[in-house]
Amino acid sequence: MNLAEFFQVAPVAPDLLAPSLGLIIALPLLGAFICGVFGRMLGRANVHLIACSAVAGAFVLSVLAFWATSHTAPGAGDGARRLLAFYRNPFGIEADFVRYALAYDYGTWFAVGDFRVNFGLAVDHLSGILLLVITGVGFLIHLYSTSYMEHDDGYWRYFAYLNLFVAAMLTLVLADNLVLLFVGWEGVGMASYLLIGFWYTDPAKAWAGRKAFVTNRIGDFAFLIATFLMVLLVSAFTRQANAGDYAMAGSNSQRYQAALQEKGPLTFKGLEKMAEGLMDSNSDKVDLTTPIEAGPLEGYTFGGVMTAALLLFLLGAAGKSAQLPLYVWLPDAMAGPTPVSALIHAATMVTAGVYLFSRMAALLVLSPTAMATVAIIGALTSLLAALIAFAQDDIKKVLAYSTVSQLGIMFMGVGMGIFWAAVLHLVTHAFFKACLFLGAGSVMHGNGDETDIKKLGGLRHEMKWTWGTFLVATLAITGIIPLSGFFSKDAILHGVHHNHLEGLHWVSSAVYYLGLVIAASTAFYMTRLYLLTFEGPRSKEARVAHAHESAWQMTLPLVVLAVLSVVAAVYAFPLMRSSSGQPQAVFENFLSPVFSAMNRIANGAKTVELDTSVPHLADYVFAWLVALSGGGAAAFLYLRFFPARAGQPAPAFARAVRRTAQNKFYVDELYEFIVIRPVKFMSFILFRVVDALLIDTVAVRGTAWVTARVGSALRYVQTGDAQAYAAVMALALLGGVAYALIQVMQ
Amino acid sequence: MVPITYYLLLAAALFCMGMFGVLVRRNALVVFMCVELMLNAANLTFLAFARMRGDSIGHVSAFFVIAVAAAEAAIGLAIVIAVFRSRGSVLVEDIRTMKH
Amino acid sequence: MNIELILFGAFALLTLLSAGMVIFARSPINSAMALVSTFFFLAGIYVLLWAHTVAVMQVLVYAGAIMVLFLFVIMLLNLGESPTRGRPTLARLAGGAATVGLLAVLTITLLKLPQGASAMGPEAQASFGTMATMGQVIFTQWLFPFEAVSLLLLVAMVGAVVVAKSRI
Amino acid sequence: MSFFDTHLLNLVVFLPLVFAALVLVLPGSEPGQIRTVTFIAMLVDAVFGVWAYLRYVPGGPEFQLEYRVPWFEMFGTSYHIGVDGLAVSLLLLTVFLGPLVVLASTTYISHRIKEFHLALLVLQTTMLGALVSLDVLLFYVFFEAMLIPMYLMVGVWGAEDRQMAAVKFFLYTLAGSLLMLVAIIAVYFISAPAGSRSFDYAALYNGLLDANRQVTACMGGPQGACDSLSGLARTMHTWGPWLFAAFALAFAIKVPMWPVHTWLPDAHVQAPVAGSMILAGVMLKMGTFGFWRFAIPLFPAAAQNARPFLAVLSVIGIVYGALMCLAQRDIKKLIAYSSVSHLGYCMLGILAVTAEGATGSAYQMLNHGVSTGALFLLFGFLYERRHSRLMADFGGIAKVMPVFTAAFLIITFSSVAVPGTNGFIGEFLVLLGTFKSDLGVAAGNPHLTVVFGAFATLGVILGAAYMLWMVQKVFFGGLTHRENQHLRDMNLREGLTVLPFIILVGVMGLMPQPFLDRLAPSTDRFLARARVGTPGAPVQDDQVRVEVMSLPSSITAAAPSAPVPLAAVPSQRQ
Repeated sequence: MNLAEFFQVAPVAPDLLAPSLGLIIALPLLGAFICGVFGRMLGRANVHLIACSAVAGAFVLSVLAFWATSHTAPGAGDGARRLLAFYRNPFGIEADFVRYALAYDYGTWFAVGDFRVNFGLAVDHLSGILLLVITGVGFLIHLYSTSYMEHDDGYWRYFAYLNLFVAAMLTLVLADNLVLLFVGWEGVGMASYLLIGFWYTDPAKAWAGRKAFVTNRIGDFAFLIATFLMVLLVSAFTRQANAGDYAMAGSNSQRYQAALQEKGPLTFKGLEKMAEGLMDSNSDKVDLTTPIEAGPLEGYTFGGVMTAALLLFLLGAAGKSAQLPLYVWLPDAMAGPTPVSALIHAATMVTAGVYLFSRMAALLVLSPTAMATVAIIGALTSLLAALIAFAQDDIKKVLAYSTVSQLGIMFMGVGMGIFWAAVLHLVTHAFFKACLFLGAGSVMHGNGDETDIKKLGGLRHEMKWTWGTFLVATLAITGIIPLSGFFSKDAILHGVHHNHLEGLHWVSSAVYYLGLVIAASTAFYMTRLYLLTFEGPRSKEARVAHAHESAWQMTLPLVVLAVLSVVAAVYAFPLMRSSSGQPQAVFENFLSPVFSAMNRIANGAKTVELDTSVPHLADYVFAWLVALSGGGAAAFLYLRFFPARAGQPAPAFARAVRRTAQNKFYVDELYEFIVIRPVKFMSFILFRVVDALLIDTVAVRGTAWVTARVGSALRYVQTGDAQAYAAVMALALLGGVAYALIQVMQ
Repeated sequence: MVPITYYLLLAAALFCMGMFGVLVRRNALVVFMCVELMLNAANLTFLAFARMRGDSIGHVSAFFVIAVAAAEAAIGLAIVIAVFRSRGSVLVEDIRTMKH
Repeated sequence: MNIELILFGAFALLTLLSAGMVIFARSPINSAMALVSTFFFLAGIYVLLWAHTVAVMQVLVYAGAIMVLFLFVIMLLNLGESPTRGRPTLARLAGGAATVGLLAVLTITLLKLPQGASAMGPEAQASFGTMATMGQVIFTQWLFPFEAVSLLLLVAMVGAVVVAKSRI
Repeated sequence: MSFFDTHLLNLVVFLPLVFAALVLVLPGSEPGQIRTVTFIAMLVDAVFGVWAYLRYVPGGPEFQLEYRVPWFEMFGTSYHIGVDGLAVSLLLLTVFLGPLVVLASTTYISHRIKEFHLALLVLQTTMLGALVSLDVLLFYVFFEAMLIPMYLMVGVWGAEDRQMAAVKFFLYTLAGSLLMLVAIIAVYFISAPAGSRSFDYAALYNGLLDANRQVTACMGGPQGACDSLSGLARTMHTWGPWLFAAFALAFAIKVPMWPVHTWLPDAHVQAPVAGSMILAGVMLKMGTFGFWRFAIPLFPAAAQNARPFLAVLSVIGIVYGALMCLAQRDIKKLIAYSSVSHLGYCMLGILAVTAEGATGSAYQMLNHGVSTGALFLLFGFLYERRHSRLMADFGGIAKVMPVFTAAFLIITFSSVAVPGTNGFIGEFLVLLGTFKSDLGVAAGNPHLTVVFGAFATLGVILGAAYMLWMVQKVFFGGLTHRENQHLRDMNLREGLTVLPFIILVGVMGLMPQPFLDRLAPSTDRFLARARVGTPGAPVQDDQVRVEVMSLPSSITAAAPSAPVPLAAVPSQRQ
């Protein structure tokens, strides 16, 4: 039996596996609980064992789940095989099956009125591949950490947090509705807050954690509003849609309503169906230009609201995935332990935004505006980060900015509708960036926690394994054939170049050429990083004379990741045939069931022309040259040029540019001045003036004061002369009687 | 027979005179006497209405009023004595302890 | 022009006169005396109202007990003529005015009242206002208030003693 | 038809009072004994409270576990208690806090221990009574009686500046509730003709219902349609807004809404740990509960008109409270202002008049009780050790108090509504409800709804900002102060006090449905009653009319002087 068939028979059938999907999350959660509560009694070794085995178990389950997503059984005759991995889409018509996927609904989380959220988990090829990345890379990094944190007595907290993070990330990926996804979304934010501030005794580190969390919260703010808009959209859709719309969506009113009752309005499948229903056709009533009739959004068009919601989601994704304008937290997040940076701030959490948009691709393609914004934001972020990375001397900072830059590239892909490539780049990036970070960690570990690349150098002889793997990863990220990075990045650029957004054709070319610049500069700063760290002579100011190679727990993950970042390239090879028969990249073919709805909408709504051609050899060569040029420039500068003219002062403008870049173009300072200071100032003023002065002193104490004054004024009436009082009573009596008399008269 | 109104008018006059006395006289004892006058006016009214309605509730009320008046006089006069002991005067304007 | 009306007129006139004396007499003794006569004439009016029992009580309790008390106190404190008339303070003027106004108002009201004639059958007239009927009422329906009042009197007695006793 | 069918609530309410009598006879020289007795009292009460909570049938009649006997019949009032979903949930919260409060004060209170525990027990009874009473006069009595023990608690066992805080708290809240008393009496007089008047909630509500409907109808109608109103409807049209204002002010002060919130920081800062816990945990809810039970249902039309205004105040409260927190140097004050922000969510949810909003608001009441109560509790431990409330005096104490820090962090996350904790459910539902609500329409432009929602959502950011800021200042960084270097971590007693809170945070965050199910029926009825005020909203009478057990006729027939054997009064339900 050949490879394909091997993959087609899963050891555990989908229907058997589905109910235990929850275990994938539960295992790390349990590990986190045990490590966190009993960690100190258990001791180091046990904690290591528990934490690692928890993630390992999750990994095994993920493999099974991933495998089960393409489980088939021998079909009727002629060797054709029948797919068993599918479930009925509750939002579709009777015969509407979600293929290559398994799902399980653990029932209600909370339900109020006609709103409901379920603990619904789903694995399809998209989330499956991410499961593998998270648990796989996660496991490697746990393993790595066992050695990296061997001298830290906060190990139990560390592993508890790490497990917690993995659990949250898995929730994010497995969730089949927006709210549950949001749980993971915030959960990873929380975990990263804890891990960045892991060495809390250093105020700067604690502050970095807080900065990360609050910045993420700004994104979550947008995310929440977008979610609520989605709810409103769904209700408006169900109110206004007619049979035609439902037919367009491949559903019908009763089924859709019933599914809403049972699953809640925020499940991805339901949103997909709504997106399909919003496509324009002659028979239907609702399309993107239809105004909403009732409710808070009365008068706005569906398309408009959709765009607004997607832009808000973009802000949310920008917070999580460190894009403009919220990328500032990521570089500071490097305050955390290096394995954390590798896992959270390179491989998994920061890619959540890309995952979110791929998950909601069907909605995204409805709004060219939103797509263009996503792409442009991605491109600009990527460029900015690359430029900043030029001038950073802290090895982790460089990697951080390169992460931001790579994420930008993924956003470019997502924005231009080449989702599969973006996801592929996500995967490959997870491999080589994790490898780079771990390598950096290994370097620091071997050099007394030295992070300044100026003070390193010449490590290739002392840390062979680290050097080799680092080199591979560097080549991968710079995009050198035949490594994975090259193909994924090139796939994105190719797609960006050939996809066209309705009415916004200029975007594709603009983003494409920006992308080339980015590719070149990536090559430049990565080569620089590599050269200064490993090549050349050992620096004079090095902390330790001779770096020592790290233990196997650290080198093994490096090797595995390096290998992976090589072989992952296979995914991008056009080995498959698409339904229409032309060659198709493996990964594109692999993800096609996930993005089928997106494709339908893109072709139906005509909002974006998707190009399915595969790059020609010329494109490859061109991209390769770009990468080489960048790398070559760096090589020339740092091997020949600077060493040659060492000691001579650099020209003023160069120093000015360098300083600006080094100070990250003063973006943090800018935010400090336009956001943080004003808020603090305002709160202070409000407290002193409004609260303390106006309300409390003037209003409250003022009332008391007036009362007191009136009282002491009235004291003078109090003569103490009984007869005077009696006289008053008499007058009152007279008045009363007179009044009564008048009343009687009428 | 005499119309009730006359009795009532008489009672009103008596009451007002009593009140006048209470309000203008300085001697606490006389003030007390005027209070008695007012009480009697009230009694008179009771009786007049009793006569008109022909039931004896009015009489009973008057009876109680008298009893209460007795008690009131006893206590009042006792107070007057006490005050006189402490201040040597029974003039109301000399008794202004209510001020403080 | 019947005898009853004449009697009423006479008693009313005398009552008001003596009441006036109570108010305007300069020495408390005279006031007290005038008060006694007021009570007597009022008793007469009560009789006219067929309230024999009350009339009797009026004479006994008021003219008898209470006035004796007053006189006793006056003697005890041997208050003579008050040397000066009190200055007409604002309070007094106001009080006087109020009284006069009240009188006016009441008069107007009363004059507007319908002339209510007595509505009693002869057998009712026979027993009306007699000791028997009052006893009937007091000791059945009004028993509780009656007891309360007796208690009140007791308290008053004790109180008077406590308040008035000189600390010698 | 057992004893508990009729008397369970009586038991829950008056058990603390009974034990208070017991404590009264204990010698004051035996603090341990007094504490134990009080603790047992609260524990037993908690057991019965939980039982009552479980006995409440979500599908059943609106008010359950009812009990009613005559009381001042000449006023037409009766001693009438019973719980609906919201009340029983808040009751659960109250009895839950009870024992923990006692535990929390074990070492905190060092003088006048007997009096303190007496105050605690009495306070418990009054709060529970206010929650369960279905007779408005009875409610008012409990509502006011609550002030006295709390006043003592702040004024006697408070911090340095306690007198001022206590007086401020007392007068502030009293001012509002006296206005409410006037309004209650007015309602009593207008709601029914002389003779058939009653203070009973059902009687008042049903008496006003038709008038409210007419008022609403004419408000929906053309200009000047309301001039044709007559009788009660006319009265309601003229005076309804004022009466509503009186109720609303009383409850708004209790909540507290911006701008009548300034008593809260002082009271919280000065109060002892127990006082702060109860104040935040239960007392503030009396305000929202009052809006939910009385102010809005009794005057739906006026409420409808006031909704946008009140909603603006709530949103201001949310953002403003959060900003205040950023300006504080005093930890307790910060937590107090965070309460203002959280209660803003509760009010907004109620005013949204959507299923999500109202349920979320009710749930947020519980959450706030748990998380803020726990925050005060934890800070109380810190204050016992260090006797300072200033952030500047702390810093880096995570090093010396790891367990304490962990607990504090968990509660903090619940307070900033991280998903998975209880806070998230409430906040999410409230915000969702706001977005779905017709607040915008009420305010004149449907799109304003989104503005309300967006501003309210700002609280999500600010909440994280100030809480984490405080956490960092207090727990992280280096151990700068020498006094802090020998702080001991939580002992067993303290740990056991915090544990229930932490468990509840998780449970209410992951499986809220059992709680929500009990809230749902009250929510539906509240919505229907509030919608009576919305012109054109289809509301059937049977949805809104209040059905309660009637006074047993045999009793009402008897002469007022005839003594009534309480146990002899049968309950009409069961």
